[in-house]
Amino acid sequence: TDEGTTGGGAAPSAGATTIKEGLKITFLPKQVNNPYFDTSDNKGGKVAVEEFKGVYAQTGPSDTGASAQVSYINTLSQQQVDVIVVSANDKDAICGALNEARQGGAKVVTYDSDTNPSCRDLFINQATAEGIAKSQIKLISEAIGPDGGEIAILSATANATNQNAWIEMMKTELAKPENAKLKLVATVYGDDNDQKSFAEAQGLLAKYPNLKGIISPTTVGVAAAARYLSGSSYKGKVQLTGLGTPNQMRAYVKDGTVKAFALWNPADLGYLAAYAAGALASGIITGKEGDKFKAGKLGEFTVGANATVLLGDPFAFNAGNIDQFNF
Amino acid sequence: MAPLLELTGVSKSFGAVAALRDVHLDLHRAEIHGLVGENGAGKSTLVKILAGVHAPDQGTLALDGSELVLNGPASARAAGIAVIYQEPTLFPDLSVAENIFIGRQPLGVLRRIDTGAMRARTRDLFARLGVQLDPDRPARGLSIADQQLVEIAKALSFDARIVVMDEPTSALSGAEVERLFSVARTLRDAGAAVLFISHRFDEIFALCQRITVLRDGRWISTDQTDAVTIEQLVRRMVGRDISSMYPKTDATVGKARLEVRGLTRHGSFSDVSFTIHSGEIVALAGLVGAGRTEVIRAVFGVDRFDAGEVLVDGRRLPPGDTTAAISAGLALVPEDRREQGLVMEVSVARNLTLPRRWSLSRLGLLLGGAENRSARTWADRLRVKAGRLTNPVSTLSGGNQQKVVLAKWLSTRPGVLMVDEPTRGIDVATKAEVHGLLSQLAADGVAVLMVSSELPEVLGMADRVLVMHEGRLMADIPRARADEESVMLAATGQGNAS
Amino acid sequence: MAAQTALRTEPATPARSTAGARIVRRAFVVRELGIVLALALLVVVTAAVNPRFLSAQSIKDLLLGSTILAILAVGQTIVVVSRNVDLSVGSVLGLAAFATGSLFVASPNLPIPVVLLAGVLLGAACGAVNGALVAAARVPALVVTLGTLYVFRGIDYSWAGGRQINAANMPAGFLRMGSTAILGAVPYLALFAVVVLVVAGLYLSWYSSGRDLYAIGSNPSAAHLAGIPVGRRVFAAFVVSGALAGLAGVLHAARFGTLDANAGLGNELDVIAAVVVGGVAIFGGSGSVYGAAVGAVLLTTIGSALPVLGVDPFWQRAAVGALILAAIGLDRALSARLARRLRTRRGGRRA
Amino acid sequence: MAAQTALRTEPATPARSTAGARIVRRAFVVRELGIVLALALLVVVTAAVNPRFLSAQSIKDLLLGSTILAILAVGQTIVVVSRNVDLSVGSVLGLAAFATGSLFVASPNLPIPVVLLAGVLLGAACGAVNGALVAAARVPALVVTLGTLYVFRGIDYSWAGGRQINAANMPAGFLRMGSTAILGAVPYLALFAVVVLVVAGLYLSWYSSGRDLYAIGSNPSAAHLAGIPVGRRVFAAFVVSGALAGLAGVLHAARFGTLDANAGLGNELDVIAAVVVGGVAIFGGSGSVYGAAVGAVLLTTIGSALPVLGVDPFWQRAAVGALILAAIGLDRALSARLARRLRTRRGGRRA
Ligand SMILES: Nc1ncnc2c1ncn2[C@@H]1O[C@H](COP(=O)(O)OP(=O)(O)OP(=O)(O)O)[C@@H](O)[C@H]1O
Ligand SMILES: Nc1ncnc2c1ncn2[C@@H]1O[C@H](COP(=O)(O)OP(=O)(O)OP(=O)(O)O)[C@@H](O)[C@H]1O
Ligand SMILES: [Mg+2]
Ligand SMILES: [Mg+2]
Repeated sequence: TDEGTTGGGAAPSAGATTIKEGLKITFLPKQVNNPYFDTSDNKGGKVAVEEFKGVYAQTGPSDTGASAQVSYINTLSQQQVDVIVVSANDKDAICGALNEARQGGAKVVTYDSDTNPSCRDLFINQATAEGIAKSQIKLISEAIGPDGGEIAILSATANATNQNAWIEMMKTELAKPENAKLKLVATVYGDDNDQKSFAEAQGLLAKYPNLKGIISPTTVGVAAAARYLSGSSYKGKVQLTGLGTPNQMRAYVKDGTVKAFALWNPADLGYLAAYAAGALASGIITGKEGDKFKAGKLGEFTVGANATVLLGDPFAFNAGNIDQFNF
Repeated sequence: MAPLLELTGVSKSFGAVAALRDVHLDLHRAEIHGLVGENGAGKSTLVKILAGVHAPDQGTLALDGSELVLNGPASARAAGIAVIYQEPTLFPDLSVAENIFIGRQPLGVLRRIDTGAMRARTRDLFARLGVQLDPDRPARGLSIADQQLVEIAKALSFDARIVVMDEPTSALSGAEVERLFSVARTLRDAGAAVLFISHRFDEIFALCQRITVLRDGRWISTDQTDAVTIEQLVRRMVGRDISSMYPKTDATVGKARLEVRGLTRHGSFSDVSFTIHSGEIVALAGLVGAGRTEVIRAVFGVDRFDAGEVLVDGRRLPPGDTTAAISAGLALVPEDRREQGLVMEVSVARNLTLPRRWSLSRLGLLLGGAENRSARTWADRLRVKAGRLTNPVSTLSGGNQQKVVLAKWLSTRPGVLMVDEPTRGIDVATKAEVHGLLSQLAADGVAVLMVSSELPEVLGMADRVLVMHEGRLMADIPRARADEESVMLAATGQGNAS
Repeated sequence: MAAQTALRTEPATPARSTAGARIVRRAFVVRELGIVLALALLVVVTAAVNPRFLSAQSIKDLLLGSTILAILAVGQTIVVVSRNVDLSVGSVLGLAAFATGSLFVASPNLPIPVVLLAGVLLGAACGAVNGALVAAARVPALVVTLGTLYVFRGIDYSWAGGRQINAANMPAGFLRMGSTAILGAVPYLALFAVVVLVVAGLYLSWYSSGRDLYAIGSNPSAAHLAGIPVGRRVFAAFVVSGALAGLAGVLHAARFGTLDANAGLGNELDVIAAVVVGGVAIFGGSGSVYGAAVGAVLLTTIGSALPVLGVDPFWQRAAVGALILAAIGLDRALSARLARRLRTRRGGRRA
Repeated sequence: MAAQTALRTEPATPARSTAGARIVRRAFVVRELGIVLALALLVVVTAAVNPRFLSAQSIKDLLLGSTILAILAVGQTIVVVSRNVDLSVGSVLGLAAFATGSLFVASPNLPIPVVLLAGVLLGAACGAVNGALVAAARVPALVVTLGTLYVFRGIDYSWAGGRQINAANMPAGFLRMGSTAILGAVPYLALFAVVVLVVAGLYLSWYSSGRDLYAIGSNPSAAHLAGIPVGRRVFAAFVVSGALAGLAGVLHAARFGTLDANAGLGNELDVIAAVVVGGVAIFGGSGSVYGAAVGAVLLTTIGSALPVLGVDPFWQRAAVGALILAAIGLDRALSARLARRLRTRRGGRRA
């Protein structure tokens, strides 16, 4: 890559309106061998960076160890990239390295999974806990029908902060009168592992004979549960929804195991993160509340409290629209 | 004066096996005391009681007239008892010096190990024994004889008042044995008591002042050495007479079965050539470490060699392939039965039939019946004392284990049988039996190559004696001309008898 | 020979092999019975709490869940019995599973047997690498397979990259194989496990090359001197273990439908746990594939039963650990009893 | 006998001791030198590609990253040398890390030494469980610690529940200990590792009870006969390994600031990999803590160097695996040479 063009990228002129060309923007996902990040970075972020003629790259560890990202961040700051777009494996473990990078002149944008706000310039939030909880409850209640019944949640790990926040919001949502007929009987953890999730789904159905629906707000969990239901006698009798990707769920939507499920579009998330990164490095925004910037085909976004930009509400996929998506 | 150490009414059972029953033994100061008995008579069990390894079920030990309770090998050491075990107990990864001083290394400042002192003391010990070993080399790779010498050095290093030696000479040849004897006599003259166990009567009579006989775990007799004869001892040990010691029958020598030409393994032996014919017993003699074991291991394909070739019945054996050697009719009874001869957790029957799995199976399918029948035949022929043939072979006594190894290989009906120290640790009755068996095999046309460090055995059994010295074949002496002197001269590299 | 005939007059050692054999055999039966009983107890208690635990669907799920672990446990037993260990099975499974998916992506109409064969061959190739290193370099298998655990997983990672292969990419027939049952509650996949188990069990006890593995595990150098081609047998054991891990990989693909580079990650310890719980001696020489397979079923059942019993799911791991420790205790107790019995019988004869 | 006196005239054993010591020592030095060289090569090549790889910050990160693994590797070496293995270290680390966090949550003003001590004691208690089971029940350590791996992690899970303890719950001084450096590039945490390493190294080579561990690993039954209190020594080795894992847990808490029940999950294989790469014989009797520590640094450095070298991150695992296999090759070559030398030396006497 061309070293010469980027020297000034780190010192933005205040009040600029267009994104500079030649910005070096590197995505650092939690894990490179993960289809979700493959989509967000290589199908979203890359497209955006090329639109504003920046230099795109993606790198990262192949496992999700808490400190695995540190040496990547150090390398990136050594390479003098303009913006590091990172999804943090650990809220604190990479803080030191990120701050070093920022002192070296790089901007830091987090997406998907945030760090401590003090270690980054901007966080691109894919969805609010409230938005996710609302959509999940809505989908399960539509799938089960007006009579309601018992439902259960199949989560990722017991410690996952975002999962726990979503589950709390779902409980709040269930407490509302319009959802009075839905009764949450259990929350189990599949550890984002196919086999464990599969076994947990199985356990739920063995334990709760009257179970009517399962919500699995994690891509691994929902695919495993769908796979289990599709091959069992519960197919069609027990409803399933959750957060999943269209490719993963296509077979199960088509065979009737799953009526609808939700997700933000990870490609849009990467796309937005890239534009936010470009805007930040060009001085269009600084990260303070109320800053506005244009994100290509997605339109205009406003920076909210805590230097956070929200992508929007999750999108519901069903048999009617699933074939339009490929990620 | 009370005896230095006195055992009174000692009994020891393993489960319901009474290894020792009401045994009495007293060791006096400045005495070498011999202990003899058949395989499984309980000698090693007695040793282990003295060593604190086993606690007696009944009976007491008294040291200097006051009762002695041992609760572990450490307390036996503290009481001044040093033991050479029947099976070497070395640490292959540690240096020879550390092997000798482990657990009680000379300490320097801050209780730090003083390696210099340790090395110097090891060198002194080796000088006393006339051993040429580097104190800093690891014990890994030492021959059994060298291991035994290190064990002896270890026992000496204690300056113990009581030294127990469980078959210390079984792996040694003449020179080492003689040196061990002079050390034992020095110990005795300094006032120590030595308990000496051996299956070789010449040694017992040469060394000991008194001799105790055990049979089936019972004390039979204790006599002054000059008050008994070998015949009396043997009768007490086995409860009957042994007809002949070396039942060598003259065999007709047939065609060449095994030819070894120019066999060389760098650093071990070089240019070894010999031929063995059917019907003859050839002894391979030499001092410890002469390389005899290595030669026959290489012939059998266990170890590789650098030059030369091995032919069986005129056909060349592929090197390093034991399976091919076995199917060509070779058999090897190794010297180290625990390490190499037996599959310890597996039943006696399985061990007996191990090399013949193929001939006992149909299409690779092994059926228990044939296996057990054959095992029983051979166990009977060698009079293996085993509770059940289906018991793990680890439950047998040392001598009986040796018989299992022997039977295992005899049962393959080999054309060429190589035996390495075939009677090491075997009692007198079984020894005669093994000799008879070898003789019988030769008469049946088998070519037998016998590595032995026991000169009487070599002279008594061999039709021809090959003598090795420091990795080279020095002499090929026919039976008629073989005597102690000619063999020893060749073994020490002085005479070139042929 | 005179000496011999004279000696022969002593009562020849009476070889009452049958009685002794019975004791030893009984001890093994007891060992396996112990774990079968533990399994039965678990099932009965769970079913008492929730009768649906014994429904056809639930039993099918249990069997399905055990299949892959059981197949891996059989392969592992073959290796462990020969005093080796194969830590790389999880990685081999992952590689074979991803290969299966990739094959279907490349040519969706491939017949299932071809894919099965491909998975098995790939696994066998990985096993051959392990076997060659262990047998030729004579390095402890623990170290070799720890190395190949990383290597095979690394290959899997760089092959899969970030890709994921989904149910939609695989033919419906193949996926059906992973979820349907015959005879109501016996899933197809479990039939694979049963066939593998029976073949391996018969091979190890009836065939001389199978027995060789026990001899090797008991005393490798004695086995070598006895003319057993130790290297070749150990090599073969690793190839078989690899091939079974490959088969397990294909079945994993059929069962889970979603494949990425993480399939089977960390499985190796579970497999060893199953083998140990099933009574196979970790340093070789004894144990049966049946025990190991029951061990696999028991571990899987615990995973399914605890939630039904309402036990906090956090305790599941602790329960697996407790089971391993209990298995240790049982083995200790049994082998102590066996030793006592054998000695008593001996003594009886002597006295 | 005449022949024997003749024998005696041979020159009495010449002072070849130093030569023998030299050969053996050289073999070990070569072994450890090999891995130090590999490390140096990696650093030099990486620094040539990107000089900032040798910046103070980068070196600090490297040392920080190696510290925890190195401490675990030292503990593991002590256990492995005595022919045992401790698979539970990852779980013990996790437990101690979570305990640290919980202590601070309960009383935020606890002095750091108290917390360190608490972590070490908790780890030692876990180690005592392992040691008691291995030494008293005489069960292979692989099996025992596989069991306690699950048990300790299970306890951790059910203690932590879904909770997470964050940096905000821990005093700033404690967190500073986990990230600051003295002398520019040497982080505080690394000092812990250095002290642990030196103390353990001296203990194992200078003290009688340390040498006992090598003797036990070399030949356990001979060690018993030699009066070495085998059970007590093995027990102590496990306690030390547990205590060091506990220490590593506290340091983990200081370094990462975020604690949940998954800290150290799966670490055990990395630790064993470091030990093996460092030249410790997996079946006991030989190896040094220095080698193991360098092994830990090498494994960590690979993880940091590959991205700098621009190697596809997917290959990182494969590189670790390749390193293990290379270490095996080196060990083989060296021990073959050593054996040849020992043989030749005797041969030399005869020729
Ligand atoms: N640990 C043990 N467990 C069970 N039986 C044992 C044990 N040790 C020895 N025995 C049995 O005790 C008896 C005496 O054995 P011991 O080793 O003392 O014989 P020995 O006289 O030394 O024989 P050898 O000359 O063959 O060495 C044998 O029957 C042996 O099988
Ligand atoms: N596996 C081995 N590795 C290294 N050195 C060995 C090995 N086996 C034997 N040696 C050495 O080779 C030399 C020859 O030993 P070998 O056992 O062949 O002698 P031997 O004549 O059979 O004597 P012994 O009476 O001890 O059986 C010895 O010095 C021994 O230390
Ligand atoms: Mg004995
Ligand atoms: Mg020999």
